[in-house]
Amino acid sequence: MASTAFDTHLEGPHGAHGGHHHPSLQHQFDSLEQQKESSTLGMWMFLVTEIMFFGALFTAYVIYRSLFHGVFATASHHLDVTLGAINTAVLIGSSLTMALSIRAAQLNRRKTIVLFLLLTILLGGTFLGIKSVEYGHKFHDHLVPGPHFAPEDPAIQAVADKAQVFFSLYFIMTGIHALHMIIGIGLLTWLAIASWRGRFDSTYYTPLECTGLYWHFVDIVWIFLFPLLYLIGAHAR
Amino acid sequence: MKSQLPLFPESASSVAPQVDALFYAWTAVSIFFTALIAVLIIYFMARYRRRHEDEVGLPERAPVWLEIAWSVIPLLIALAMFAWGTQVFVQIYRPPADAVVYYGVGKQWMWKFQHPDGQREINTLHVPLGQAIQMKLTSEDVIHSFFVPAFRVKQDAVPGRYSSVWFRATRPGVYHLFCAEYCGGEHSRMIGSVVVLEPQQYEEWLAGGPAGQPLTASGAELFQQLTCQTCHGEGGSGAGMAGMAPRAPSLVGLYNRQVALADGRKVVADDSYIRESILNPMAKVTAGWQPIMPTFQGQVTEEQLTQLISYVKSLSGEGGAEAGGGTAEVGTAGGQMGTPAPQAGPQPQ
Amino acid sequence: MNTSATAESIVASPETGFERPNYLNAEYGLRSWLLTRDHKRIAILYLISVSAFFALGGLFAMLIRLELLTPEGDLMQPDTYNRVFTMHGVIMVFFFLIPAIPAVLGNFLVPIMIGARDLAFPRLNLASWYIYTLGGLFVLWAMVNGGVDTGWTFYTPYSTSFSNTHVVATALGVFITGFSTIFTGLNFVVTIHRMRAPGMTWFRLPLFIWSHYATSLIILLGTPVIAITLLLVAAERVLHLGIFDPRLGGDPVLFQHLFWFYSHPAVYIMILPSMGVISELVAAFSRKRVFGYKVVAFASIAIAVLGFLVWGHHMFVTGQSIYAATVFSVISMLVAIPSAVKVFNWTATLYEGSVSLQTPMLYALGFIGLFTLGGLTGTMVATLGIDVHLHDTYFIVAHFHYVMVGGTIMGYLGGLHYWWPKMTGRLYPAFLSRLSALLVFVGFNLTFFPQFILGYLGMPRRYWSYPEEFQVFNVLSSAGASVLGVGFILPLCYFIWSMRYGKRSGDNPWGAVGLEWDTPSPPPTENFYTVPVVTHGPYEYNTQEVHARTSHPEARVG
Amino acid sequence: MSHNPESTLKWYIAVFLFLMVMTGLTVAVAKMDLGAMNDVVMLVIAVAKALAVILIFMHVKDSTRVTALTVVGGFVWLGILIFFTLNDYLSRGDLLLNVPGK
Repeated sequence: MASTAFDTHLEGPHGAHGGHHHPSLQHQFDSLEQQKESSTLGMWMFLVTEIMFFGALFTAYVIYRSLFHGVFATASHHLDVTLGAINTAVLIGSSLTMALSIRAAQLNRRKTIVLFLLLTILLGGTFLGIKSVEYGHKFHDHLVPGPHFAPEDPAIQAVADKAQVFFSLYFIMTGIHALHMIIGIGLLTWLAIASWRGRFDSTYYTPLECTGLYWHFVDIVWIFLFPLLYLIGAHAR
Repeated sequence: MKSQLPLFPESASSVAPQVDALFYAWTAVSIFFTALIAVLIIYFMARYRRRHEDEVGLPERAPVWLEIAWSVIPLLIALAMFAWGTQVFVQIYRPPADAVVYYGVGKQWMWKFQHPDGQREINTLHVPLGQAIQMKLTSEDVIHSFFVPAFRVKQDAVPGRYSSVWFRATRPGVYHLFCAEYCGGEHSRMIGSVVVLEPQQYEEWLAGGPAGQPLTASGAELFQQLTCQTCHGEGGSGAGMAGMAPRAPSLVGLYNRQVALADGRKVVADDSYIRESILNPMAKVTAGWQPIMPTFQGQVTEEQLTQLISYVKSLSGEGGAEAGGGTAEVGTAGGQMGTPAPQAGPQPQ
Repeated sequence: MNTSATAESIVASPETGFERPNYLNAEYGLRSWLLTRDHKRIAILYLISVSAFFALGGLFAMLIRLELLTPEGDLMQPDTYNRVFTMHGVIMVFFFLIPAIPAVLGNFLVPIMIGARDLAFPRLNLASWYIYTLGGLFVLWAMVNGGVDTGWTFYTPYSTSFSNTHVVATALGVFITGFSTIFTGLNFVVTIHRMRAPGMTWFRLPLFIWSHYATSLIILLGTPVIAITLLLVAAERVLHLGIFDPRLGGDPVLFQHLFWFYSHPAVYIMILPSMGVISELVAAFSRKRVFGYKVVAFASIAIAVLGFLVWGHHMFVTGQSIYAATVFSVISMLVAIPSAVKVFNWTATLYEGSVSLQTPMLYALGFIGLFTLGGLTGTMVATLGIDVHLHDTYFIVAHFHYVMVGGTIMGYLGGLHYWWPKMTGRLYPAFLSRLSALLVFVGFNLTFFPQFILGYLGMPRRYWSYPEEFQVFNVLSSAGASVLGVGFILPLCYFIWSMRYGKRSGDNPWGAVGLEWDTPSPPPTENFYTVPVVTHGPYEYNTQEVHARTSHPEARVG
Repeated sequence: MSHNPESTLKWYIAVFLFLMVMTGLTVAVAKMDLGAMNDVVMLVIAVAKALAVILIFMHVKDSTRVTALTVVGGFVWLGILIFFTLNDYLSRGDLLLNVPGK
């Protein structure tokens, strides 16, 4: 967030506190507070679009779940509840460390910010690692929809077509979720570097706050994906 | 030769006059409001034109009653039209009791029709005058739409399920049949005609065509060919073969009844359900029965499916049971919940 | 404030030829434009690219009308024709109608009208233009390499399993462009919430701002749905995932639900900003407050909300359940009411006004007429019993062109003519511009009114050849299209001409009120020399003020 | 948001523990056969978890009304999409069609 020096620009009547600007205040804003409020509101607006983005997938899920009730439960047996639960815990932990890094910024503890950001990245990476192991199993078991869909389980074979719809939803939902995680890790890496350089303190940590909102949102998506994909058939196993 | 400058479409079905009445009523409303706005604008334009450069308008006076009036009056008109339109809509789609079922299958880029007595046609559909005809439509590939402007009916043919619309032709003649849903390259050539004949001529036309047999008869043959009776019993009676316990529910009286499924839900056994149960038996297993039926996907064509459905339907007498008529015990009727079905009995075929 | 005094001193009269510093001469060179973060310059970038896409879409429209001159398909092959109408739809809907008013006029005016220096996120704004361009490149690539033939609606399973054309590239292009729209909408919402000048309360906002606020909400809530839906189509083609595939038991009608959840509100993304423009024009050229200001403002919000609950009226004959169709039909009737109320309020604004028929006002009055007809035929086709017959016929084509061309393009051109002096500081020729307004109105009606009759007669849309009895109306329609084409080319010529040779307009050629007219034309980079303090609502006209405001009466247009 | 770092820390830890416990609970309940109640319990737990994250980790508890309204609006719109689409599918049996008319 390079600040733009607009030396000629005029102060609004409510904009001029003291004679100097905070280096992170952008020219179109009158105050850091206005800037922060705008950024968080903007981030929330973006998250609303994300809700609808994933929402369309959840809608497709709800429709097909209602149409192919039993098939979804059967197909769900092939997802690993243990790995899914571990991943849920990992992601919840990463949300905690994310929140703590913002708290560290509020307390002006530069190194703690970096520490918690690195922890968040680590946990995010762990999640993706476990996820890729799960994907590997699906490939190995020929459960990837398309011409190579060839499950060995006779229960799935009997409903092969509709099970493909389930696995299509599984891959597209978790895949887009994982893509969001990867983008999030990229953002966190950039934040960690910027924090190390001392860009953030209790007066200005808006990028941390916004990335935090994004990261928690990705966590929430998983909070719904986990039961809807992994747990629907657990009792009939 | 049709008129070179027609303003009104031909009208040749029992619903057409009703649709037209609704259309003209709406047209009148539209003309009234458009003219009202136009006249007001032109009058205000002239009456209040700017006379010198510094002139400004008078302060606004916006009486609340006016705002309310011009919100409520259009609302009432729109709701009245909605009620009228819905009533016409339900008539277009709800077939009368005496409707005869014809099947239509859309395919890039042609229409294939089957008459109840087995006669088949491509792109031309002969129908008897005055007879209510229910079209059950599906598609082999993409979405098509069955559209006969003179009848004012239209229904998409969606792959994977049946949709339905009905009409009763009121004037003999030849009418356009269009595919109204864009379906690819030759979409605009997927046109044909509906030929409305006097009943007697229709009989003659049928007799003149290649001999077919009724859909139900073809369905019954197919039922034997595919050895459905091994599990569903002779004639779909649900009786077990050669003294064995029955392996599948009876099909008698099934059509249009509610079926309890193994996962606790209830569905109505309509055309789409029966079609799905043949192609994808595991999707909706009847409560109390083992999921042992094999799929017939790829073994039966869309046309054969309609024959099988006609046959199953015929097992329930005229038109089948009324939907929702009681939570039918079809699922358990012949099903002896207590009798354990063979776990992995020899499967037919 | 010392800088303020400097600013006053450099206000020079246009007659001296000395150009005041403004956003156009603040920096020079291509680089200064391509890397700008000034919302006004980004608006100009959008103006150029949107106009280019409009021209391209128009070219395809001309090819369609040429082919339909005769019943036989003689100009091109059916496959070519299918690509032509698809490209026409895709380009016009996603690359012209949706961005036109928000990204050009909205970008330019939203910050100025609320008294802000810029949008809340200037870099995001620039990024949105680049994303738009990138999405456009995908579609252009697809076009050059043979195009796409699914229709702009991308209905499955044709688009997923049967079409052999560049569906993926086009879908991705639309997907990408969706983000540019989202960024613009997001910027507007935050800016309107957080960046208003002191004293600019919600009910002192011009109606242009209200309608852009409502539009932005639709953009934020709707666009992601079509983005993911088109992504699913692409995934189904490339990765063989099967969400909508009927061979796997998937339901192609689900695609239609998701598609229209966005694409119906998208119609309001196109029309609401145009309604905002019309409110401004009617007020300025009647010199009167818009009749029932609050009603019109809330009508925009009501349209935005109700507009999300009616998408199923595109699916009355697709095998949707009768019950669902009934629900969608009745809500469609409700959404007609706020639209009707707006039309009545604009008409009533003329009453006791001081009506001046300058070019922008001609477009505004044309809009009211065409939109009335478009809206009324819309309620006709929302009536279940009629829609069965009219669905997918030329009646629908005529209806949505009345709303989109008659609504959006009239509003866009009207707004462009109104704010052109603000954007460039120049005037355009009065006679030619009035002539073009007239040509557009006449040409438009000649093109699309016959299509209502064609549709009622039963001519299906997307037909490359048609039965002979439809020819007369098709010829009329094609003739009208050529008039319409001339009407569109004229402004292009005189706008370009005026940038260099047009008379200087002064700051406020219309004697209009509004914050944008309180700042110089063209405005300085920071929009205002001093931050405005707002003390009253919009559209407050009184004689002295108008006299004081109006710049250079001798240079006034018309 | 609350500017007392001590109290935020307590809240964060509490939410973290709540989320972990709820994750365990949802897995445990899923392994019991409760019929249709399985889905209900699963969704109630997921909504509770999401609420905790939104209110505490995402600071909506201490944010402006506009932000809160934005969040609610987003979910309401998702509800609209699901409700009206499901409305079609659940009434698809075309019961009305199978009842012969006059």
